[in-house]
Order: sequence, then C-alpha cells, then structure tokens
Amino acid sequence: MESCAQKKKYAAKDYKSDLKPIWCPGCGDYTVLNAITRALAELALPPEEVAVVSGIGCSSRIPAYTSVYGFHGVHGRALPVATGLKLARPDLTVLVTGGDGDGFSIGGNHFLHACRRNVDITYIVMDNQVYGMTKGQASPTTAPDWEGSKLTPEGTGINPFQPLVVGLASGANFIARVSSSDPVNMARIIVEAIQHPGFSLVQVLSPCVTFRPEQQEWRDIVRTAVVDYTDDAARAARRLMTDDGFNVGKVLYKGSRPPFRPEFENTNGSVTELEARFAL
Amino acid sequence: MESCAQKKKYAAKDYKSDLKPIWCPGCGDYTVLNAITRALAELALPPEEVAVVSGIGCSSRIPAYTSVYGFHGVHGRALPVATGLKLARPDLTVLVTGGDGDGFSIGGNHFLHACRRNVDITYIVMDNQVYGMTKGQASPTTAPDWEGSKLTPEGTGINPFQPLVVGLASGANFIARVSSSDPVNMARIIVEAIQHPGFSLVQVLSPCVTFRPEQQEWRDIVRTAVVDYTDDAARAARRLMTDDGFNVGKVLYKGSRPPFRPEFENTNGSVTELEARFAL
Amino acid sequence: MTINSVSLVIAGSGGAGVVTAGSLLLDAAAQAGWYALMSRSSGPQIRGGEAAAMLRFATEPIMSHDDSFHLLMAIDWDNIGRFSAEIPLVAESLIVGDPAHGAAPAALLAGRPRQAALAMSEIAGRIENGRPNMVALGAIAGLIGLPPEAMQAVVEKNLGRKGQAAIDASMAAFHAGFAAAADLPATPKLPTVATSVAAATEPRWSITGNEATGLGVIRGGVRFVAAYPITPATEVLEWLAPSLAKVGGMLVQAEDELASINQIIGASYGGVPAMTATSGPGLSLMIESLGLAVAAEVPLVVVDVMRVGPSTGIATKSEQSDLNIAVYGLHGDAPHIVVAANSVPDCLFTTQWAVHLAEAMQAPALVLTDQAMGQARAIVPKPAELAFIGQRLTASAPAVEGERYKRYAMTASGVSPMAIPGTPGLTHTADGLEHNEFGTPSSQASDHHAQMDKRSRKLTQFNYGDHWADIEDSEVGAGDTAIITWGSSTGPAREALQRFSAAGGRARLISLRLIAPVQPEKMAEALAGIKRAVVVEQSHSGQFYRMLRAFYELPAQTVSLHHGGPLAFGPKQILDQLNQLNAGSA
Amino acid sequence: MTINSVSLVIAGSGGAGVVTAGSLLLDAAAQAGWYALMSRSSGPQIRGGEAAAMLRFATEPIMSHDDSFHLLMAIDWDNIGRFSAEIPLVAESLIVGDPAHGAAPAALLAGRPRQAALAMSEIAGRIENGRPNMVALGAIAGLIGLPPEAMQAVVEKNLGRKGQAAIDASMAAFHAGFAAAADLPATPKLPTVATSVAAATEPRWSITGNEATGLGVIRGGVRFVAAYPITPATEVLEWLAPSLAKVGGMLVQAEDELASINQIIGASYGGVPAMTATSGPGLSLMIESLGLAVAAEVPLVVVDVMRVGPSTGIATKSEQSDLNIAVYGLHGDAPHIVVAANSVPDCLFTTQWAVHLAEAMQAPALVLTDQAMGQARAIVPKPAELAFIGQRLTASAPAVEGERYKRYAMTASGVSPMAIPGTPGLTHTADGLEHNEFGTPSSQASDHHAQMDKRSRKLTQFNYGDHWADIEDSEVGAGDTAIITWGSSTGPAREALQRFSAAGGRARLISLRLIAPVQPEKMAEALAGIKRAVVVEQSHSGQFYRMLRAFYELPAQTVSLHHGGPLAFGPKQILDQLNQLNAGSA
Ligand SMILES: Cc1ncc(C[n+]2csc(CCOP(=O)(O)OP(=O)(O)O)c2C)c(N)n1
Ligand SMILES: Cc1ncc(C[n+]2csc(CCOP(=O)(O)OP(=O)(O)O)c2C)c(N)n1
Ligand code: SF4
Ligand code: SF4
Ligand SMILES: [Mg+2]
Ligand SMILES: [Mg+2]
Repeated sequence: MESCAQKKKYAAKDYKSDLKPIWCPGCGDYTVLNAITRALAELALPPEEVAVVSGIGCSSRIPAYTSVYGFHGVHGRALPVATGLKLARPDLTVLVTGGDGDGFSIGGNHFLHACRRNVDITYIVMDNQVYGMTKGQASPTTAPDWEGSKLTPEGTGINPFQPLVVGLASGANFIARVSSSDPVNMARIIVEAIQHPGFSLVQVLSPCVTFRPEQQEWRDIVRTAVVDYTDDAARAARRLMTDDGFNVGKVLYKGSRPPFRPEFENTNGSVTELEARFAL
Repeated sequence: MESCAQKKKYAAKDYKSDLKPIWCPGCGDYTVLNAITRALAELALPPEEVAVVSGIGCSSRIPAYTSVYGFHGVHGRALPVATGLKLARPDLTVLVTGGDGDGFSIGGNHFLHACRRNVDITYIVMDNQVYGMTKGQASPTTAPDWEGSKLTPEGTGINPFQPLVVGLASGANFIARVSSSDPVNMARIIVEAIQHPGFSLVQVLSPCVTFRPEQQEWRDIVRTAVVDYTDDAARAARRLMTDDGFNVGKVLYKGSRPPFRPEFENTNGSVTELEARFAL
Repeated sequence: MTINSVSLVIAGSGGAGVVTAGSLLLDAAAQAGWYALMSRSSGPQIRGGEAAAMLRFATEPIMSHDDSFHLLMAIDWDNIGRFSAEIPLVAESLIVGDPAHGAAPAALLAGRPRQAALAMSEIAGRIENGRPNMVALGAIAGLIGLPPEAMQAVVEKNLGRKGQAAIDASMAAFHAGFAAAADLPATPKLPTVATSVAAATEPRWSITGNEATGLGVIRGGVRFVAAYPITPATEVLEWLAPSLAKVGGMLVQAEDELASINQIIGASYGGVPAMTATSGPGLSLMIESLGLAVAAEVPLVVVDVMRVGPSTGIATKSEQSDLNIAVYGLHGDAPHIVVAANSVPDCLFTTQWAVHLAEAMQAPALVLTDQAMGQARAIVPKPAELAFIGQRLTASAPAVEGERYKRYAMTASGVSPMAIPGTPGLTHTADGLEHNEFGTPSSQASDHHAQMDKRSRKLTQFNYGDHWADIEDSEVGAGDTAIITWGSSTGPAREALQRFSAAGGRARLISLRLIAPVQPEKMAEALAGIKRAVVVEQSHSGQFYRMLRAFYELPAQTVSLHHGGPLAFGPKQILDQLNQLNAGSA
Repeated sequence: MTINSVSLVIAGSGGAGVVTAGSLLLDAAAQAGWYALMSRSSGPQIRGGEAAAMLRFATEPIMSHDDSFHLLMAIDWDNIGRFSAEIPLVAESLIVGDPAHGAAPAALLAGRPRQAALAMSEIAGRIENGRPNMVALGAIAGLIGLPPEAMQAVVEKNLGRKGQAAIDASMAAFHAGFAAAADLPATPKLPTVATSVAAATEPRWSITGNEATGLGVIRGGVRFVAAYPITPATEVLEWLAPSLAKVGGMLVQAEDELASINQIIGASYGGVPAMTATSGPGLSLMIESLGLAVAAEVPLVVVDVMRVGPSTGIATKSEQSDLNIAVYGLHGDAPHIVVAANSVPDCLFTTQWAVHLAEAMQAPALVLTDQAMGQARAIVPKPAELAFIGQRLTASAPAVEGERYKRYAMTASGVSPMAIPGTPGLTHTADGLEHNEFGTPSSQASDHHAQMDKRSRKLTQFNYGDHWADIEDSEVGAGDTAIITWGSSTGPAREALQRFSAAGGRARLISLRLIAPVQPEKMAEALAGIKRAVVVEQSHSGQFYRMLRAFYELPAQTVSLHHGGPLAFGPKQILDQLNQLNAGSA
C-alpha cells in the first residue's frame, strides 16, 4: 500500500471502460455510473483494488462499464457473491450495484442477511420501481396502482416495499437516499458510504425513461432531506416510516456496529496436525 | 356454509391426529400444537375447511399432527404454498407453522413478500433461536455470542434478526408475540390472528430443550407486554426496536390494510372469445 | 413437393420501424391468403438499436425458415452486420439498401448476393408524412407479388384511429415503393391466393408460440398462474394475465421463481389447475420444488421457453439445451412428465395436453418450447379443437367405509384418488418426505420402494395414444432411413424430408413430443425396418442424442447432427446429412 | 481370498447408549489391531428413540458391510422392528436379548436366527453404577474374541476425566458380560492382531467419510467454505469450521444454499479456493449458480452427500440417486466436473483431487458421496499423502504486451490465465452472460460456439491419469466379465469380486471415480475383451446404467442391477448376478 502522500491521482474517466452502455438514452443509470467513477476517483483507489459485483438487470450492467474488477453474476445473487469476495479478500473495496427487482424481489433474502451480517461492502441500488431489463413489469417498489405492466394490468394492489426501512430493521449500518438528478451529491455520498465501515445501503432514484417515462419528473419532485442523519435506529425508523421517499441527498442513518470481519487467522496449525487427530 | 347458530361444537382434540410427534420430551412445540388446536376449536372451524402449511424443521412437523388438511413442503417455502392455496381457495382458513430457520433464514424472502402482499393467512413461527432439526446450529434469531454450534464455535458474531420489526417494516397487518409457557394466551391470540384480515404474524418463544436447554428459563423471563397494541406502524416500530424480545402475551400491532384478495371474476368471457382474437 | 415460398428480411436501426414494418407485412400476407412465419432479432440495447424481422411467406403452411433469404431490405445499415450469421444470403439473394446510408457492410456480402439501391428516405421525403419503412414495404410487395389491396386493408385497420390522412400518407409511400420495385432486380414471387381474408379458402389464425402456449393451458383448464418475468417466457405470462381474468382465473406476480413454483403447488393442492412459465435460469430455481410436486403428487405445469445457456447465456436467442435439466434435473429418482412442442401452433396442442397429463397423473409436467417458436408469429390453419381437459381423480369418501383415508393408496394405475381441501372426512397431510400410504413420513425401505414404484408406474402405464411423437413418411414410404428430432428442429427436419422425398428419397420423420417417460415400445415400432438414422437437435453437446442412446435401441448406423444456438438448422443441412447417410450405405 | 470378518449390531432405545457402545467397541477394535466399519441407523425422533449401530470387524481393510449379521445384541426391543430390513439375519445369526424386555419382535425373526438370552440389566444392576450397555459390550467381546485389554484402554481414555471409580464400574460390567459370553451360543471369532495400537503392524486411522471429505478439501487447498446445514452433510461442515480456523481458512454460515454457492463463487473469484457441502435439496437450489460458475469459469467444489430422494425424501438414509442432477442438472450446455468417492477413505482422495481439478480447469467440480459412507466410521490404513494441490493458472500481465487482457482468451487447452482481483493492469468483468474473449457480453453465434468449445475442451483434454476409475481384476485375471459400478456400491462389488475370484471366477471391477467428463477411450480400454457386464448402483431407475449407455459402448450382454435406497447391496446379491451372468453364457 502506498502512503497517502504518494497516492496517485485519478480522474473519474480512469474508472470507465470503453464499452458503450446498452441503456436507453436518458436512463438514470448513466448518472449513477458517473457518480460511482467520480467517487472512486475522489477516494483515489487503484482500480485493481476495487471490485464491483452485480446481478441481472439494466442497472446490473454497471461492472462492465467500469475499469475495475467486475463480476456480473445471476439475478438476485450479487450480495452473497460480494460477501464471499470481501470476506476472502478484505483488502479489496467491494461495491454492489443493481436494481430494485434484483435486490428486493428475487434478492430479498440476501438483502436482509447482508444488512444483518454487516460485511464492509457498499450496496448501490438504482430504484426505478420497475423491471427495466424485462421490459416493464412491476417491482417491489412499484406503487400499487401503476397499471403500466401487462402482467398486472390493474396494478399490483400491493403496498410497495420500503427498502430503507427494511434495511434499517435488518441492521444496515449506513443508509442514504440520493437522486440521479444530482450526481455531485450522489458521488459525495457514495464516498461516505464506502468509507463507512460495515454494510452501506444507498438507494438511488434512477428513472427508467422507457417504461416509466413519468419518472423524469422526479428531478422536480425530490428535495434535499431537511434533517441530518441520526445514529439512533429507532428514531431513524420513525422518520423513514413516515417519509414519502423523495427526501434525498443526505445520509439518513449511520450506525456504529463493527463490521463482520472474521480473520483468516495465521495460526501455526498445519494440516498435519489435523491429520494427527485421526491416527490411532 | 352453516349459519352461526347451527355451528357444530368442536373440542381441541378434534383437531389432533393420532400421530405421535417426533419431538423431544419437553419441546415447546407440544404446547404450540395444543394452542393451535384449541384456537381452532374456539373458532369452531370444520377441520376440512382449515389447511396448515409448513416447510421443514421440528416445528414444521405440525401439519401431520393435526386433523385438518395439511401440506408439508420443502424447507423455507411454506409461505408461497400458503399464498397460492389461499388465493386459489379463499374459502379455506390457511395457517402456516414453522421455525425461525425455515422462516427467517432460507425463507426470508417469502417472509418479506408475504408481509407485503398481505394475503389473509396466519403465520405462527416457533422461534427457538436454533435449527433444531439439523441438531443445533445458529439461526437468524440466535444471539451473536452463542457458542453452542460446531458450525460457529465462536458465536455467529452477527446481530440477531428481528422478525417482528422486519415483519412490520414489510407490511405485516397483525403482529403478536407469545410464549409457549402460556398456552391459554397463545390460543387466544391465535384466534385473534386468524380473525384479523390480512397477513398475521405470531412469534412464539418455543424452547428447544435439547439444543438450547437454557431456554427453559424463558418461562421465568417472559413478561406480559405492558402496553396494548397500536395501529400506528411508526410507533410500533419504535417500540419493537427497543424491545428486548420478552414482552409476550399481547398483540403488538394491528394494521387495517385490506388483504390482497384478487377475485376469480365470474365474467362471462369464454375461451372461444379468447380464440377469436387470433382468427384472421 | 417442396414448398413454394419467399423469404425476406427487413432490417434497420430501432427508430426505423423495422418491427412495425414486419408486422404490417405479415398482416398483409394474411389478407393475401398466404401462410407465414416471422421471427425477430435485435441488438443488446433495451430499446431502440438495430433490429431485423425475418419473414417467410408461402401458399401452404410452413413451420421453419428456409436455408437463405431471397431478399434483404435494409432501411439503414446500423450494426446490421451483427445479424449476418442469422441472415444467410447466397448468390441468388438480393440486398436492397438506401444509398443515403452508404454501402452494405462486408459481413453481409460473404455469399456474394446481388445488390440494388432504393432511395427509400428520398422517396419518402417527397411524400407528406411519408416514411421510408412504408416505401420499403411497397418495394417488397412489388418484388414478391403481394397485392397492394392486402396492404391497404391492413393499413386502414392499423392506422384507422389516426385518420384518413395518415392512411393516405402511408399508402402513398407504399405505392411509391411498389412502383419502384419494377426497377429492381427480380426476386421470386408468390401467387396471390386471395385479396382479403374472407376470400381465403381455409380459416387461419395469426398467433405467436407464446400466445399459443397461454391459450393451451387455459384450454386445458388452468385457472391459477404464478409469474416471475423472464425473457423469452414473459409474453406467455403477459398474455395470460388479462386472458385468465376473462375466464374466471387469476395470475399472481411472485417475488421470485422459488415463490412462483410453490404458489402453484399451493393452488393445485387446493384443487385449481395451475401453471407457470419461465426460462432456463428460472427453471433451475424451481428444481427443488418440482421434486416436491413429484413426491407430494401435486399436478402442475411448468413451461420452459428455452434460450441460449449456460447461465444467463443469451436471453433473447434460441437453443434446445434445457432437455437435460428437464429430464434429469431433479435430485433423487423423481419421475415426472416432459413434453415438447414442435412448432408455433403445436405450442397450443402440447401445453393443453400437458395440463391433461399432469392432472390425470397427479404429477408435474414440464413443457419445453423455445425462444424461436415462442416469439415467432405465424399464420397457420386454425388449430383443431382438442378433447384434453385437465381432469383429476378426486376422492369424496374413503375407499373403504370408515377407513382412514389413504392419500397415497397403492392402486394398479399408480394414481390415487386425491382429496381436495374442503372435502369432509378426508383430511390428510400431503408430504414431500417419503411416506406411507396415509402420507405419514416413513423411512422404511418398503414404503420407499412402494411409493417409488407407484410414482413411476403411474407415468409408464398411462396411455399416451399417438401423441408421443409426430411421425411422417415420404410420399413413397418410409424406406430404411429416419430423422429423429424434437422441438423446433422439427420444422426444418420436416422440410428436409419433403425435399428428400421430392427427389425420390424415402425416409421417416419421428419428432418426439413426449420426452419423458420414455416409450421404448412405441419407438421400436416406429423404428421397425429402419437401418439408418440422423438425430437432429440444436444443442452443443447432443443432449437429445445421448438421451435416445440411454433409453432406446437406435439403428446401428445413427449419426448425431447437432449444434448449439442461436442459429436454427436450415432444411438443407439436414437434407445433406440424409443424402450422405444414404450415399454411405448405398 | 474372502474376508475373515465378523458383523454385529447393537440396538436399543435412545437412552440405552447404543451409539456410545458402538463407538467404544470400534475404538477397542482399533486397539486390537483390527479394521472396522461402523454405520448407524436411528428412528425419526430428533433425540432419543431407537437406534442401531452396525459394525463389522476384520483383520484386513473392509469397505462394505456383509450380507447378514452374525450377531444382534439388543439392549431392549423398542421399535427395533423398524430396522429389520437393515439388519438381515440368517439361520447362523444369533440374537441376544435381555429377558427383562420380553421377546424379540417377529420382524427380526424372518431369517430364523438363533436366539439367546442375556440378563444385561440384571447383571448390570448387581454392579455399582453398572450399565447394561457395558455388559452387552463385554458379551460381544467374549463372543467375537476381542481382548478385554483393548476395551480397558478405551474405557480409560474415554472415562478418564470421570475418575477411576467410573472406569472400574464400566469395566466390571464389561467383565461380567465377557464372562457371561461363555454361556452363549458361539459366533465367529476374529484372531487378535494386537492388544494395543502401538503393537499393531500398520499405521491406521479412525475416520468418518464426512471427516475425510473435510480433510480432503483442506489438503487440496480450500480456505473458504460457506455452509448451510443439511443432513447428512452437516458433519462435513462442522468438522471444517474449527479445522479451517487452524490452517488459516474460514467457514461462514450462509442464509441459504443460494447464498452459500454464491459466497464461494465470490471467494474463489477473489482467488481463494472455496467449497461447500450439501445434500440433494440444497444441491437443487445451487443449480442456477453452478451454471454461473461454468459460464464465468470460477473454480469451486460442491460436495453432495446423497440421501434418499426425491424431495425431502429420507434425510438420514443413503441412496445413489443424485447422479442425474449432478451430471445433467444444469440448464443449457454447461460442462463441469463430477467425481465420486467410492469408500470412506476415498472421500479424502476424491475431494482433494476435486479441488485440484476445479482449480486446474477453472470449473465447478461436484463431488458425490452419500450418507452411508459419509456417516460411517472406519478403521483404515493411513491414507497416502497426495500431490494434488489446487493450483490455478493465473495471469500477472497481458499475454501480449500492451494488449487488453482477455479473461476468456482462446487457448489450446481451453484454460485461460485468470487475473485475480488486485492484479494491476488486468481488470475485467467476469460474466455469466455469453461473452467474447474479453468477457464482454455477446449474442453472436460465433462467440457462443467458441466459448462453448473452450469450456468443454478444457475438461475433455485434461489428463486425468489413472484416477478416472479404480480397476481391479480377479487374481487369475479379468476374464470376460465386468462389474461396473460407482460410489458406495463399490464396497460390496469389490467383495463380490473377491468371492467370485476365490471360487475360481475371473472378472474385472471398474469403479468410476470420474463421472463427468466421460472417458470413452479409457473405458474402451478397460472393457477390452469384456463380453458381459453387470452395472451395480443404488438407484430406483438405474441412473448410472442409463448414463453409461448414453456415453459408452457397453458389452452386448450388460445387465443393470439396481434398487433404490436405503438398503445397500450385499456382496452376495452382486455375486449371484455375476454367477448368473456367467452361467447364462456358459
Ligand atoms: C432467475 C432469473 N429470473 C428472471 C430473470 C429475468 N430478469 C432479468 S433482469 C430482471 C429484473 C430487473 O429489474 P431490476 O433489478 O429492477 O433492474 P432494472 O432493469 O430495472 O435496472 C428479471 C426479472 C433472470 N435473468 N433470472
Ligand atoms: C434446502 C434445504 N436445506 C437445508 C435443509 C436442512 N434443514 C432441515 S430443517 C432445517 C432448519 C430448521 O430450523 P427451524 O426452522 O428453526 O426449525 P426447528 O427445527 O428449530 O423447529 C434445516 C437447515 C433442508 N431440509 N432443505
Ligand atoms: S429500460 Fe429503463 S432502466 Fe433499462 S436502460 Fe432503458 S431507461 Fe434505463
Ligand atoms: S430438537 Fe429442539 S426443537 Fe426439535 S423437537 Fe427437540 S427440543 Fe424440540
Ligand atoms: Mg428496476
Ligand atoms: Mg428453530
């Protein structure tokens, strides 16, 4: 490791690959990619010491658009991949990027347990309240009366999933909400999320211009959260449960639980000692 | 359907099968079985109009010990089975019984979405903070410093899962905690849970005398919750987040969200009409 | 007789309306009394980006694309080279491009096709609200012999609500293109059968494989569907959602495939025939609970619209490589039903049959279709009414008065009467643990063997009639050569047989619809007298061939013709193999 | 030469200390210089309830139980009838029961065994703190020729911390039983080899299959394990947790099997060899992500300790019925490695080899063991040191200076140098989508075919040496008859071969360790000159036989000998089949 003084300077573009995203023009995810690369530059992390893990979805395409190590896994399972990677390689900075469907529908169980396990990874969820990749079905965060999907033509009739409340209830150690319409703040908060030990959850309101064109109005609806973050989980819960989902640009909760970080103990034990136990 | 006046009288034993449970002597689950059958008797539900669904675990063995319709599925998937059953057959009373491992570890995602979907079923979780069936490993609700499992000999080091908080955050419509040391209150609350529309969650502190013998002390530790239930989710969240897990015998939250109950519409549409759309 | 058909591609970047153009053309072909098949291909972009509509028209029903295309009409060239492998062009082919967009990419020219220019955008520009894709359609119509009246009717229907001006603008562009076709090099023309649907001789449908799948399960009696979207199965579910509502059924979107399979288990246990549709990755997640349905004897149908694997693979392209997981994927010995559709309209037949089989045998039935047939639209003869309705053997009273109900009673057929919740006196617990006849968990070897025998007996003893396979001989008889195939390789195989037969060859086509349980006796009968066989399938490892070897006695001289997706076999590839086989043995 | 061995069962209800007694006896046998195998069976109760310890002792290594037991020592009869199928008794067998507990249940008497009484509880009652199970052990020792010194040493070691009085009480009961044995009908006796471990001739280990499995992966280099408990694989994980900590590794308990498989994918992608262990239901849940490991080329090992299926089946009993899912279970064409251990000590060899194979080929390796070998404890010759260490071909710089790193570069071997995160200049994205050499998603047929070829080539071209199968001939040569088998059916098959050979027969045993990829050339060599074969396996549907048919050329006269679990084959069942085969062809 180089000392701070020697730290190489990086620009956001140093974290971008040459690959052209498959995203629709205007998709919120472009900004998220920018904010992530900007945050990495700010942290001046050597690209080879960073890994971005994802599942499947439009938003889950991010790894290949970066120039760090990437892992593009299967739908809903990015968090356990990242968990294994970070536990095996605590020296790496591990980010997870994905969507509301990937993270809260098929990946819901891993979300719960990642929050609870509190491994030092940063989870950035591009929430567009829709399954973009499969062409527009309701996701867990979709409003119950959205009739835009052929699968639920009369709306889902189901209360939307509250990712931040559930994340808090499950033990996430850092919670923030940002808007893709404010990439500067987003980058700043991603920096903070990465720096904060333990599991950090960043919800990004990232419009799907194709299947939820009305979300382009989000840029006008969102407001900077008025209060600063609390470290009191019960207070944070009350706030989040009464929040309308459009308070952005601030950290909402910061916990101080130590991260789960079992050590690879460099004990002197050898395989021969293990074998000795079987000898008669 | 018979009218109330004609309702047949049932005793708890009418809901019990002849099968001898495989449980260890002293297991808390015996009392839960009793309370469930007592509750069904109290509700005077004809056994054939009740279905009990479960996954895998000691606690998940309950269906076969009852005389109602039972479904003993695979580990962690009882809730979706019950969801499909209740949506397809809204006339049935559907209960789900299981353990903390089945429900909150492998079954965590279905738990989230069952709370959120709010189908009118009652979920009774026998929480013994251990995997009994597989001979004593830590479950999500196990304290981080419990060193009794060979799999985690130094404790899990992970914050326990808070089922009621997460259930509330995900939208459960009725939340209660009871102790297997108080079967009468348990039966009463199960009656209430069944009667309450939507998804009802009943956490039962049910000791595993074999792998967590210290839990036999629970009977001395538990106390009747002092406050009555609230219908304000934010308030309930604050209470539950500061609760030590031993306030029992009361309903803790009652919501009023209408249950998810899509109708099998008896429209006049026929298959022929569907076919007509393809005809040239 | 070989098929009189014309094959063409319309390609261009997303904004160019390629897909719309293809659909209009298909509809117009329907007006003209033709039969048709349309497939699509598109780039990786979620929306927009390059696309190609591949169409084939004929005066008789067709089930497959041809070996190459007669015509490629390129509205522009953006990234079209990506599709070159999917658009085989030969010396007789004609590429028509718009000079405004420059020259055709080299990747398309490997087969040295003829080239011609048509200034689509310029011509369109001369017409108010004229669009290049309508000019292209006009030119195509002129080239292949599609009567303009057919297009007129289609445009009127489609643009009706936009008003007469829109219709006129479109048709003006179309006619301009039609006129311009006269100056283009000739392509094969099809004879007009009719100029309106009403005038056509036979009732026909326009349907996709995925729609046919949805209709099949509804006809079979399914009224509960659980859904988790996945390409290319989503359209099955999207078609079903509103359709089920119309016939007193419901579709529920689940949180994942683990939930969807278990929801349908619950619904079916409750007595309501149930299904879900998915693709490879989703099927993988359903494996454990499919085993539960086997053990607990819960009927259900799972449709797997196959795509290219392994893993996430290529979501939008076709392959026949989920045969292994479908047949052998469950842990333990878990007898279940696997059927496969072999064409767009057969999706209807096969899924309806699958509901019937699942319900009759109280077992899960997997239906294999694939992206190619699922997302293709075809104009086909109106499918026949079918008698297959899901009908379950239910119990309303114990077999022996006063006796405790045996959910898993030993019966000669292996099927035990099933008590539906709500039935008094027959309460029991259905179980995925090994059990005795009552359903009580048992670890006795005798109970395990008895239940294993029962679960496999009920499948092997069932009477599948003639539906286990589609068998077809050359006009002059079967000879001693067979093509054995399944699923969407059947289309090109059938056409290869027609050509082989037209050239005086004799052979038999055996296309298996019932993949499991295997039918060794019926196969032996079908192979009587056969000395040589080619096994055709679209998988990298020859999964179908291996499965046939495992369970059937194949002719001594059997060759495996297989390749991975996404390219389908052309009839000629199969014909060549047939000729080679016969030459070798001559 | 056939094996000189004695087989016995100790049975009783849970409180009776059956399992403890069995373990003490095994340890004492170890002292006596014997080899041994001990299996257990128990009722459905979580704790307590009836149990049986099945032991076999011999003066040479043994890998299988015998056809029947010489002795059943029943401390009481509670529900022991449940085990009758697992305790074959014949006319020469001896049942010893305690008259205080009444008569032996009829289920045990079908083979008309001899019966005798031993008042264990009464004798124990006469000794202060005397327990019936120690009386039983004494009687067994007397009957089978186990020197009391051996038991003395064991009791001292086990009860040491309870003090001398406890030791004395135990040994007093033991000696009382030993003396009483003189009045019991005789059973076969084994010669004493030694009276202390030190005096025994050859270094030996006492180990279970599940422990051997754990040791194997650690020896192979695994340092990250993710775990979700499931019977009968839990002991692998429970042994690994503290053991890994001792050698600088870690075990993490996951929330489910979907998480455990993906955690090890993450750890292995990070460069740390990783594994998990599970059983059928858990393997089912890992299927999708195993495909991811195939496509993204991530090495890992998954051990499946098989139990009776389908579905939850019988968690505590053995079957060889996960062969299909292991070989064919993945969706798409997904080439991967499947190996199988064929005995308790071979669990060590095979899992260590599996780590080596997975790492060398950057592919997932499934290891099949089963409940029978996993939970059995054996006294075996000290296993050999093995050279197999997981070693991955890594990249530290691009193949061509200045060129962008190709994670999935085409190489002759099919294996591409893998850049481990942290390596500068080689960042890339590993992908489960089909991709080109760089890892960039691609839907081109050419990329798909190239990557498919590469992924299968790397497995088929690898040099597996002689380890693909254990091959053994009769003393006088192979003759023209073969037994083909795998996994824990190998033990009885080997013993059948020994008996066949002892009776002058000639045959060859081929026990496959490498199940996939298949080795047709090696098999052809192994089958050279073979005209008849019997295929032996413990599955209801004959999965192994079908797989062999699919991929190998079997002798014309090949019969399948198979049955579902939980009963293992006895050597005689296989011998009879061998004799029949040879008689039929004589
Ligand atoms: C097991 C499995 N099921 C379903 C799919 C299909 N699928 C791909 S992406 C996706 C949803 C993506 O939604 P989201 O995570 O919100 O991402 P977005 O595209 O909106 O960014 C689905 C259902 C799949 N790839 N794998
Ligand atoms: C897919 C799968 N994984 C693992 C298991 C093994 N298993 C059976 S029960 C159980 C845990 C049971 O714990 P819990 O739900 O708390 O029930 P308890 O026995 O404590 O009542 C596990 C891990 C299984 N049956 N299936
Ligand atoms: S479909 Fe929606 S989420 Fe996907 S790329 Fe397009 S705009 Fe973005
Ligand atoms: S192991 Fe524990 S939970 Fe299971 S039956 Fe025994 S006491 Fe009850
Ligand atoms: Mg989304
Ligand atoms: Mg538990």
